[in-house]
Amino acid sequence: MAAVETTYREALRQALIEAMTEDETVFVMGEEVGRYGGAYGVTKGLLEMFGENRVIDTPIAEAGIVGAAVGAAMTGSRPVVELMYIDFAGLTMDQVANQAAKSRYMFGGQIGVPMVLRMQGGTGRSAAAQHSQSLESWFTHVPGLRVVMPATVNDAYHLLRIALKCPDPVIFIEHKGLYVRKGTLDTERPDGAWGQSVIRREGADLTIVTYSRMVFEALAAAETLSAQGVSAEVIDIRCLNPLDDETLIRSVTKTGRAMVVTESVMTSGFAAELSARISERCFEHLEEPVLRVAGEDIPIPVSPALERGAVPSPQLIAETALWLVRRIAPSWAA
Amino acid sequence: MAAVETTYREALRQALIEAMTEDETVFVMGEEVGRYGGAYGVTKGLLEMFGENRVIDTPIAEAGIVGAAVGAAMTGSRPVVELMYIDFAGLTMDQVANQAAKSRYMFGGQIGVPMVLRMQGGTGRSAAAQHSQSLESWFTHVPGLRVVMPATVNDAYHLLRIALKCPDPVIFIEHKGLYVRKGTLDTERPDGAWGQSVIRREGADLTIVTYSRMVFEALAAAETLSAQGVSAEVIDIRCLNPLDDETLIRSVTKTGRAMVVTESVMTSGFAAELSARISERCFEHLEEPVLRVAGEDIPIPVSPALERGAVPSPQLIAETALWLVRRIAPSWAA
Amino acid sequence: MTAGGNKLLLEHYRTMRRIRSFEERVNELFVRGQSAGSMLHMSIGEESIAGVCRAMEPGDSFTTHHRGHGIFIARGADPKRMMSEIAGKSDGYCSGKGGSMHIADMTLGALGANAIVGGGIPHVVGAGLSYRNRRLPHVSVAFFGDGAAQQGILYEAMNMAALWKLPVVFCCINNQYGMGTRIDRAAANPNLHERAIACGLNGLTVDGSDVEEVHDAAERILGAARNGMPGFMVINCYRFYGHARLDKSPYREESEEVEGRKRDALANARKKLLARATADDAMLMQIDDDAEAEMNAAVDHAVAALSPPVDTMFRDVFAEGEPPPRPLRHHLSMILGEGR
Amino acid sequence: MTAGGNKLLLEHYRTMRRIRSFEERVNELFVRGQSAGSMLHMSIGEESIAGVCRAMEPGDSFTTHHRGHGIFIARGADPKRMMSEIAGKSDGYCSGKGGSMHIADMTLGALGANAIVGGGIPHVVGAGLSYRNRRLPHVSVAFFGDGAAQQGILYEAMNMAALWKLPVVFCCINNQYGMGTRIDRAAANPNLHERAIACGLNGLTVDGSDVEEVHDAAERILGAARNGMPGFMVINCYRFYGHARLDKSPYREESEEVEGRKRDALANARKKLLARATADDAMLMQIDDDAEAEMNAAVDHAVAALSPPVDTMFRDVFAEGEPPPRPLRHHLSMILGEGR
Ligand SMILES: Cc1ncc(C[n+]2csc(CCOP(=O)(O)OP(=O)(O)O)c2C)c(N)n1
Ligand SMILES: Cc1ncc(C[n+]2csc(CCOP(=O)(O)OP(=O)(O)O)c2C)c(N)n1
Ligand SMILES: [Mg+2]
Ligand SMILES: [Mg+2]
Repeated sequence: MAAVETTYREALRQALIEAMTEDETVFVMGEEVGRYGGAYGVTKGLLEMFGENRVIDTPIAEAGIVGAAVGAAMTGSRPVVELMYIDFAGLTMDQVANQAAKSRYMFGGQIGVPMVLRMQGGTGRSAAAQHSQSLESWFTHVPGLRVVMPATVNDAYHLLRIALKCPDPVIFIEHKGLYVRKGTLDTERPDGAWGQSVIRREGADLTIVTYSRMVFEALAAAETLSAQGVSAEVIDIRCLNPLDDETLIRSVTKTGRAMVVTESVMTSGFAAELSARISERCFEHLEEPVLRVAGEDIPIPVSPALERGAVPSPQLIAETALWLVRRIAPSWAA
Repeated sequence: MAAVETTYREALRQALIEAMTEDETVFVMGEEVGRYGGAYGVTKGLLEMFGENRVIDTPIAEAGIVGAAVGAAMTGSRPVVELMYIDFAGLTMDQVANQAAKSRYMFGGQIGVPMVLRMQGGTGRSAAAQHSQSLESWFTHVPGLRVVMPATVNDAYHLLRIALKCPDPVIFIEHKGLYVRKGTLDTERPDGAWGQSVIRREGADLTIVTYSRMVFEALAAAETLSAQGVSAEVIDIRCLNPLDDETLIRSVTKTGRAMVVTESVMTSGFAAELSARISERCFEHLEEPVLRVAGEDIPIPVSPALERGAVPSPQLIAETALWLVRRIAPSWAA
Repeated sequence: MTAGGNKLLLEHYRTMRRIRSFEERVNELFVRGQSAGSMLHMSIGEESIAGVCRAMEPGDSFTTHHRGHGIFIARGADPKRMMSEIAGKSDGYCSGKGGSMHIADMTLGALGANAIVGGGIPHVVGAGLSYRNRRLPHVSVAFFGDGAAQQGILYEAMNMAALWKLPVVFCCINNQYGMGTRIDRAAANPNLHERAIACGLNGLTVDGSDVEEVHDAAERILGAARNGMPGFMVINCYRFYGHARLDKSPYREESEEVEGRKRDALANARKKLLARATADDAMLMQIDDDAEAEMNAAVDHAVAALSPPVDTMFRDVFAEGEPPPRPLRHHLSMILGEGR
Repeated sequence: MTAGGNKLLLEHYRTMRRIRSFEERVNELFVRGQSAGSMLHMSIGEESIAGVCRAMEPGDSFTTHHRGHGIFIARGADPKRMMSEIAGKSDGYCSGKGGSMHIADMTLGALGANAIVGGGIPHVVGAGLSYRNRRLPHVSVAFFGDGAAQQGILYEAMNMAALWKLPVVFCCINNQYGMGTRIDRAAANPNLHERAIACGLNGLTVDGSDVEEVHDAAERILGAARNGMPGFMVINCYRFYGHARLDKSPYREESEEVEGRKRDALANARKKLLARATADDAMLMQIDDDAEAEMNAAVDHAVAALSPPVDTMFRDVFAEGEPPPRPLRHHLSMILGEGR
């Protein structure tokens, strides 16, 4: 099939449909995934196509739902749970971290838990403090989980397809601001292998490492920077854990400067892991410290102006990059 | 009162007793805190002293318990919840991160949640994957929480006393391996101010930054190192968030080399945050990359030999430090 | 007829009318592009919660779910500050930090609205502990939906309340739907109060189209709770419109909606008042007009109010006087700035 | 008398005797300093769960709590591999990674023991979904304690099981205590099966001192579950000894313990067998001796077994063939080593 223009939402939907068609053991469960079609429309039409046994509307009981998925995965099924908002993860962390993630290990390899836990996070809808978080680092801190965060339409499709073949639990984090984003889907050509970091734009002066929605903010910043003669390499890591750090290291070894961009709050966020790894491995090549441009260390406020201010913007990324590369201090650095 | 020799457990107990005597609004709740005296004996005797209304044995319902504490804190009480094991945090993360931590913010400053959530973590008892974790970085990633991890007997007392006066929720993490540890308690003289990092041993060649039980492993390593002519400065950060990074930065600026030691698994652990901060601020003074010596990225196995191997030992710390400072590769670095 | 009699019914009517008008104006705020986001959950069809709120005393506290506007109005909150908050404005109840789903007013015992389904439920157990320990005569009421009744934390909270005989009431507003899922597709036993009884509480279900019945039941349930018998009451009603502003409820039959909207506590109260000759048409129209005017003014107020200055985002993470979070730009300046 | 008759009771006796001997030997393993840690929860007093296990069919699955040794024995697990696992040895069921609280045996449908109270309960719902979707005739049974019945997740799981009519059974072993807390201080309504009924399940409580009764009830409950009516059964029994190895139960009265230990399904079965002349003393002593010998051999086996090589700690984090975690020493070598 040739490449087509479609949306992130449609790409996810197509991946689910194909996986469910191919593999009878795949089923979808979660709040409002059936009749409602999913809070963000990803599972629209699936109920009609696959019936009530494979597209299961659940009660509002996140811990129980994830727990049920764990049991289903242990008994030959391949459940896909939609958690609606990553903000609800707190209700499920026991089932995710103590059950799904550790079962294979605790039981000495006897029991696998091949399930996919889909959820979406991030800001942009004035959804306030309990519906706007970016909590990926809770998951990356749990051995036994694979954590994936697609940015592009093509990745949304391909990474979900692969996640649905993975023998271990996959935390699949979408971004609420990306569902309507258009892009090219080529079902034959993934952006990169599973687990591989991908260079989205080549550059020579600094490396910007990021993922999910921030890939586009970083690319926009890179565009601005290029107009000012600064050439930024933008890397989309896609799979946070396990992380393909070799690609980052090669890039930073070349550019000598690195900036990590995340929407999640800075303290103990995944930006810290990326920063630490780059500093560890590229020490001798770094001209400047690895910078973190991350969300403010605050809950997300509802006011649109405050919400926008709480996470990195292309302008902030570009200004900071210019500072890093050219030592041009931005207006706000008095 | 003069300084006395006592245990970490007794110091905690004394802090609770004094706070409850001083402040009528303080009460303790949790599984087995009353008749049983606490799974690790910290609340022994409190039921007899303060009665059933202030020492509340709860059903096994972690989410509900923490939620009840949130409500109590909102209505003029100052609850201390004992969570028994940090491994059960997954059941409570919604109440901790979405409720306790965010209430003040979401409600525009109207509502404070002055509660203390005590729990213990770490390895050392062959308690396996669901009773041996070090999950502090889940909490340090949540704006609105104070995260405290005492290592010494004196800190156990003083930090808990201050936590019980803090207007915001405090996550107070003890270590199962420290309860019986002896040390000096001087109720007049804290090891340092609330929020301040403390230098436990001065040194010139490298800075070891750590907290909780690993302070003692680092000190043991420093002893070994000193016999080999390497002088290590050991810093106990005590309060993880907010973090007094100035003390670390001054030290690393002086020594030029830094190692961060944690028991928690490396990926996305608090070691990453410490590493990133030191690299950011001490870039020009660093002779070598900041190293992380952390727990292996695996669940904790039950076999005592495997368990020991899964977390840093004094020997590993010392060997790695020697490598870092003297470029003497350890036996395992083939 | 009921305890307070016809005068009380008129009071209920006024409260319910104000709630409905408020919700209709929230809708308008959205249409005018002035609301902070679209996560606006209107409580039209649930106005008889006014009966529960009327049974509460000063000093009593409550938590609400995401669909709490009506409860705040009924407990005496200021519609202007509510509307401002819904618009994300500076003079809103939460200084523009919370929005529609997080209104709170400590002066009214409003411990806050919650956007986590079930999130606010256990808080009343703790409030009950505070009251018991300090020998205060208050009750704490948790308001939540039928959907929330499938969350495990409700059972943990109910058990603790019953075990410790706390002055606590769980009030389940059964509007028949959790988003697109009807109660019979969410609960194996939709008679939710039976579960509460089995957990050791005082449980009942009341017809939400009759505010007097709701009020009577609430008086009983709250009274018992004040005396150490925690209660659970279900208000049976119907969600007249979509789940949130953008939902058009395509998952329900037109006919069901038509039937459902007949369970209208406001219309019923009006009918009763006229039948009992407690009020005439003119009097009721005056009440209606007053409510409309009040809520229109709230919208105008909110539209004119200022957005919070961007710097206020760093306030209220911790208490005043505690070290605030370090802004990113400050952090970057420490790394790259002159003094580095 | 019961379905299978006296022959079946003899079978139950043998199983229960083997469980008790196993647990007594676990204790010995600890005393010999050979157990991995002290978090050893013995199921002495709960042997009549043998009746539930006997009602299960090949292909049925189950999850257990931290006190699951007896259930594994009753379902046919190998005591040697269990004891080795409890000792943290390489040939244990989990290669020395899990220990007493995490035994599992996929070949027996044992989906694993759980050290999180309530943690394994929802898994049976998912197993039920698997069986329903693949049209398999199996039932999945969750075993847990009375303490776990206060965890919210049980209510979430029960509701889903009932809503979807899954082949699932919740089996609550009510040994009257969760650590030091007696059921009446943990549950406002200690008749736990009533809660299950209110959630829409088939619920009952059975006397755990009579294994035949337990077995009969289990046959009914499992049979109904297989036909789409999920069940909840409480086995009323008594925890003869402390919560875990080091607990001496100072929080209970001596007299209560003496009474409680009279609820002994093993002693009762023996009495009945003799009374019915199904077996004589010699025959029962032979069974006892066989069990002792078997379990002694298991201890000897475990003591002699090898500890796992330290490197095996990196195995089983992910499936074979997937990239394993990077060991710390490897990571450090990449940073400081020659090739850096
Ligand atoms: C923990 C959690 N799960 C899911 C959601 C998404 N959600 C918001 S409202 C809602 C339905 C709630 O139904 P109900 O409790 O009946 O309240 P209603 O909306 O009918 O007032 C859902 C599923 C959420 N906000 N929080
Ligand atoms: C989530 C969780 N909370 C608390 C504990 C600590 N704990 C272990 S066993 C236990 C008591 C459990 O009682 P019950 O469910 O009756 O099982 P029993 O021990 O009596 O077999 C407790 C509180 C735990 N392991 N997990
Ligand atoms: Mg509803
Ligand atoms: Mg028990």
